[in-house]
Amino acid sequence: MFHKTGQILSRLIKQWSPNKPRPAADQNEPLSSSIQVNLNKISSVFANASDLVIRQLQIGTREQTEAFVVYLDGLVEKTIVNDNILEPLTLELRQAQANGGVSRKRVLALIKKQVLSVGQVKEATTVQAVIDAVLSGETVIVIDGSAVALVANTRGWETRGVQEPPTESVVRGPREGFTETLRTNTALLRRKIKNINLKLETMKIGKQTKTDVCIAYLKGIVNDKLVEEVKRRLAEIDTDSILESGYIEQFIEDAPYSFLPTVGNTEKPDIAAAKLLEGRIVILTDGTPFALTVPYLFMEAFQSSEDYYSRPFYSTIVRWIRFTAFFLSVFSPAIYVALTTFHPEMLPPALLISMAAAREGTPFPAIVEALGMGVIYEILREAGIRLPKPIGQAVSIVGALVIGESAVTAGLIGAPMVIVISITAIASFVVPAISDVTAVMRLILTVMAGIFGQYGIMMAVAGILTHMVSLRSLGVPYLSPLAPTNIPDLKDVLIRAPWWAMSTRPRVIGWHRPVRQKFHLKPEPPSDTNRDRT
Amino acid sequence: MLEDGRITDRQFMLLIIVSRLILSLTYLPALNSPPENQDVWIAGLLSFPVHLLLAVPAYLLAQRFKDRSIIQSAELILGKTGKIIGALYVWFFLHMTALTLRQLSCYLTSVPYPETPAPVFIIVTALFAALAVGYGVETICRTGEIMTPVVMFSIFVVIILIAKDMDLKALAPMLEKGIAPVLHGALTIAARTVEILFVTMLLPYLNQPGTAKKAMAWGIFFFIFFFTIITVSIITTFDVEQAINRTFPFFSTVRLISIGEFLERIDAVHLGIWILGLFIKISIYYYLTALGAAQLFNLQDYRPIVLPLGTIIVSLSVLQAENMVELREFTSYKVWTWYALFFITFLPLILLVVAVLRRREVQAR
Amino acid sequence: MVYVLIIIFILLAVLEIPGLIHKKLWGELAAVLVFLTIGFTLSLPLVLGIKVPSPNNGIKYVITTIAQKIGR
Amino acid sequence: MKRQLIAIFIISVLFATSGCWNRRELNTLAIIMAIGIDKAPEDGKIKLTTQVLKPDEIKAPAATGGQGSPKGVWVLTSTGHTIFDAYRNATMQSDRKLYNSQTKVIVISEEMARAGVRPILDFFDRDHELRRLSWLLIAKGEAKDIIEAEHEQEKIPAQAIESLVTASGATSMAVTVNLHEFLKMLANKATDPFASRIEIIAEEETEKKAAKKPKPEESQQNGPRKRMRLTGAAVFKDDKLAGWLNRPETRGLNWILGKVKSGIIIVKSPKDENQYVALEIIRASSKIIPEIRDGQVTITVEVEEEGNLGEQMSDVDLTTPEYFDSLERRQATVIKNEIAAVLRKAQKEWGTDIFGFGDAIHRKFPREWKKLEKKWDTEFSQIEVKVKVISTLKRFGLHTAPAGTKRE
Repeated sequence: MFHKTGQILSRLIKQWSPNKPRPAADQNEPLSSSIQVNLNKISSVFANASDLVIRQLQIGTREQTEAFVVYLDGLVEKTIVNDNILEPLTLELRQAQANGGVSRKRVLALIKKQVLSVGQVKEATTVQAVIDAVLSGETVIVIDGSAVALVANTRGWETRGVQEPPTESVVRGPREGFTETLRTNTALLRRKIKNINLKLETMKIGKQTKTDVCIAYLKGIVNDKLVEEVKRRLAEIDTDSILESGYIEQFIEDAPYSFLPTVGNTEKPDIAAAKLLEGRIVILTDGTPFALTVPYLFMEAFQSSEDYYSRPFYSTIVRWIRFTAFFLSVFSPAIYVALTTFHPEMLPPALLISMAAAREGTPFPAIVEALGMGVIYEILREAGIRLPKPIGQAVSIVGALVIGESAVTAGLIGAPMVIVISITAIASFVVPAISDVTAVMRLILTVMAGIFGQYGIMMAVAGILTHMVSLRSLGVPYLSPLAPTNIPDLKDVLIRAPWWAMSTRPRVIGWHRPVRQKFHLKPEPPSDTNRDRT
Repeated sequence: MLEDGRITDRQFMLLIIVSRLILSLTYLPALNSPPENQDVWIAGLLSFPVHLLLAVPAYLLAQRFKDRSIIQSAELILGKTGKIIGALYVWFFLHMTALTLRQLSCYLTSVPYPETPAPVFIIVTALFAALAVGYGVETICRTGEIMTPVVMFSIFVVIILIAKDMDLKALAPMLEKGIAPVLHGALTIAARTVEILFVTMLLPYLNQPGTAKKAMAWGIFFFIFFFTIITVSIITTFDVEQAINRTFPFFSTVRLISIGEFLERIDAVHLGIWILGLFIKISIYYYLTALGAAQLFNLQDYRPIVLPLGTIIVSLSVLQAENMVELREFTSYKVWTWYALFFITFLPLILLVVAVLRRREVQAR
Repeated sequence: MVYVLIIIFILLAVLEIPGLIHKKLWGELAAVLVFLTIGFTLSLPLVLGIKVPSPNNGIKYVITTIAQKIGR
Repeated sequence: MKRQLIAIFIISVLFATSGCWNRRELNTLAIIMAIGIDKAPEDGKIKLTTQVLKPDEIKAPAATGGQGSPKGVWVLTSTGHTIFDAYRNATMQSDRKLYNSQTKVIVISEEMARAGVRPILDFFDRDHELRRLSWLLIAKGEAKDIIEAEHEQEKIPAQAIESLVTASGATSMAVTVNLHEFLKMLANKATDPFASRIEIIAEEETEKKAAKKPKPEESQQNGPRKRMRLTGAAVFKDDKLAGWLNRPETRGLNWILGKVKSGIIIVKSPKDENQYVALEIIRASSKIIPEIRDGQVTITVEVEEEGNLGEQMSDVDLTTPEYFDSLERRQATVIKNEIAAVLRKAQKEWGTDIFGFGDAIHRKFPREWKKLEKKWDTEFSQIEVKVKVISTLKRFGLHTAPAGTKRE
């Protein structure tokens, strides 16, 4: 099965490989055995590339052979090029020849096997291969009289180190985050899952950018059909550029018209590893620390990695806090509008009296207040995010003062509305993964509440709910395990069961091999007889 | 295949519960049916065997033609005449949808929105239901799967909160009028369970058709359980004399909830849950109408006719009755029981008998 | 109101029909047209304020007469 | 795509058509807190007095300081042929629509109640805004006076009335009947309803003179300040007011119904007949047991009461077995007397079954009840009612001998 998949994959990769769609003959042609021809070709292809370095040298003493080394400055590790390629080529080869003498024909094999002290050396036979290698930071050695060039892996460029991701900071748990470098990211994953079943298949997407995209999955746990489906969808992307994982997300998601995300993302390798171990697929993209995870279910937004690192009781409470916050953030303006303008009879008397007192003399209807305040809040938020931190704080202070204090004292809006919007805002930060979703839902609900009150809210809920249950992420129902209900899976949704009780993977995803660990792993304290009696 | 969705037996059960139960949360015509006194809840309990009895023909018919709905199997059994029976069923589902919509709008315009014209609610609800119907039976069932537990939970909460106002003495004396009116009441309650027909329409989409019998029985059981506690709570809080006078008995009960000054006026929550539950009921009947019509005309897809059918449903719903008195009259046990019984039991029985006589079975497939 | 009704029905027709013609689903097209016509004929009198007898009255009549006959 | 189009269409239609059907902003409502119903001077008309909330006054309590506490409510009076009519007529005086859902108190005047309350109460049960949880009170005198009366502690007098009713459990000398319970009793074939009785007592002149800081404006304008007080219960025959129960009689009613929650029973000290002993009621329950023997109906009312010695004014130590027994007996006698008083009034004077005796017979003897039902009105006055009081004293507080007693 997997073998077959591999075949399909390689066929697919061949299909995408950028030389196929491009008919330009000169790039596909094999290298010439004349070094001059090769040199001309390469330098003409890279015309005007000021970062290109072509180092011409003569190697050997007795029979001097023309050769050149080509690489892109900045993409290579200079010390490797100098110490492990240029120095051996110029010095050690001379010694080798001095000792025995090497024929011109064997010089290539000699260099590859004896001279180059670089980890990974490949051979390239076409001009295009040479160009691709150079572009991805490798060093190419072309020798006169040989139609085969040597490609040494010397990749090494300025990268950001592994840091704590700002979007998903934790109190307990690993603090490392993905970086912009694909290789680092795969290494981070490998370090979490030291298993040959962790497959990392790389493909290049983007006609111009040729971005490396890596599909990671755990063979044996993942549903193979899902992997094929992901590959098929990735294969269909035929675009100029992939600069961020968001590009890919929008090309492969199931419901492009929906405001709900069907592809998840994370910046933390431990989360990615956990998703892999649940049978999900992680898509790493070069150039961004954000990894995509599919299939993505709605309930994942309420799970945080820290839930699993801390003990289950508080995690369960926190999970319910998140649900509550989500509902507050989605419903509170709508309910406020509905209650004050349509159903005052449903407010408890004491509350109604104080609400009526607060609403006294405010000029706008509640729905206008709610929508207006919502917009102002979004403006403030946006202003705060993009600005440098100190200014951002100033903006939020001014905003809070203007809205919270002045507007109420001036009698422009009622104080309860400010409270409602503040609750909404704060609550939407509790579930950051879907804060955009809550904003959209909130808008829909508030508008409907303004038109129809409670009935409008309920109709909007019905619409949103039917929409949500109709969605699928890679064939997995979006709202599972709630609908269709899968009671064993609720152990990680409604509660967070202790680890020893989570013996099965989420069945909708990891049905292939559902058992994660032995049952009956509950720790038993030693019985009295073993206890140290003092 | 018109519909490629698959539903589980749990979804099927919950669908029956919510669809049958949800209108009992407002209208509860059982209180005005015989025995018309405090024995209504006994009638509810006794209706369980009656339910099962009434469901037998429909169930056997569905089992006999596992891959066909009643509309298709009627055609198979009776040929051209079967088309007429199929059309009758499409009409019945259409009528159910229109009637339910009308009942929704009637409640909404009676209590929370007296000044809003009723057609507004009918149109808006029908539009949203059309959205759900377009998504297919899977979506409706899944929505039901989420909402039904909420409905059931809310009933429990209401019962717990109203418990201090309940006076169980109101249930005495039991069987005041003897057993006969109670049995009549059981029949009227069972005859309102049009949801029995779900098995004839949705059995082909159950992922385990064998469990349909169990799911249906459990669904009816749960319905009766909740029906009983609802009627008991109404009768014990209002006494019989007041209870049978209520237009919306259970809502009146919910409005009485008042615990320590702060936990009161929770009818908004209840109203919301009721609207959602009713939305599911409307969606499923709307869906059955569209599906049935598509099967009747041998269409390949039911989705194009959803909105055109919606126009019929909406206008039928508006002209359903001149006023609420007429609506109440029509849905009372005197009329509705026999009308529903005709479709639930009588027609399936005829079809079944003919099918047995003519030995039509699944062989045609 | 009549204009709104007509606009709604035209809109529905525009939404449904071209796709069906494109896919050559003639059966569906016929059904859509039939249902739209029924819907229009039912809703037009409602909008115009003409009373349409409810089908419920007929059902009620049939059932009560049968019940009376059986009761006798 | 089609769906999106439809959704956009729906929303735009909704926007276009959503007039302000049921829109009512909070600041366009006149929130009614209490309603008083009187007979209007015009023939057959009803005078409605409503207490409407003034949110502005509630909002800023300290802002208007110095001029005494501003009134939190506004009292509106209107007339109409029916209650609903009177409501709508009130809207002509108020700039806002009268809004009924928060009404806490419904006060009906004595005159109105004597004429029958069923026609009045229809509106309150039919209207969707009002809940059946409003308290129903019968005013001795005009209901308007009650609604207009102010309260020192509460800005909203309706809240004060509500608190009076809900706090009446401390004495159990008033009944707490809301619309729901009243209508339940009214609808019951056997039972006759009762309701709280409220009246105005003018503050005595002497008391006012004694006050050191008379508030000039108020006292001059309003004359003697009015206070409201719960004074027992109003008893109905069917829907017509039959008469009043005073406070001990009301507690008698509560004993029979098992609704006594707390209260003080005053007995004479067994040692010194001039001094009083206060016994606190801790809990009480009752049973109504109907019996039919040879067509003869007997009702047994079993009251169980448990009390504490709460206070005594004599100077002997009453915490001895003998005294305690005697106190228990005296306690039982007081309870019996209270019950007997109310029974006499209800049975002999008015013939109203406010105790639910008929209902109890109905539940226990449904067959016999069928015969009894028609003549229950006359039968009720004839039936024998046995009262059994089991009354106990349990505790005596933190000291035994009276406070400050010297040991001999």
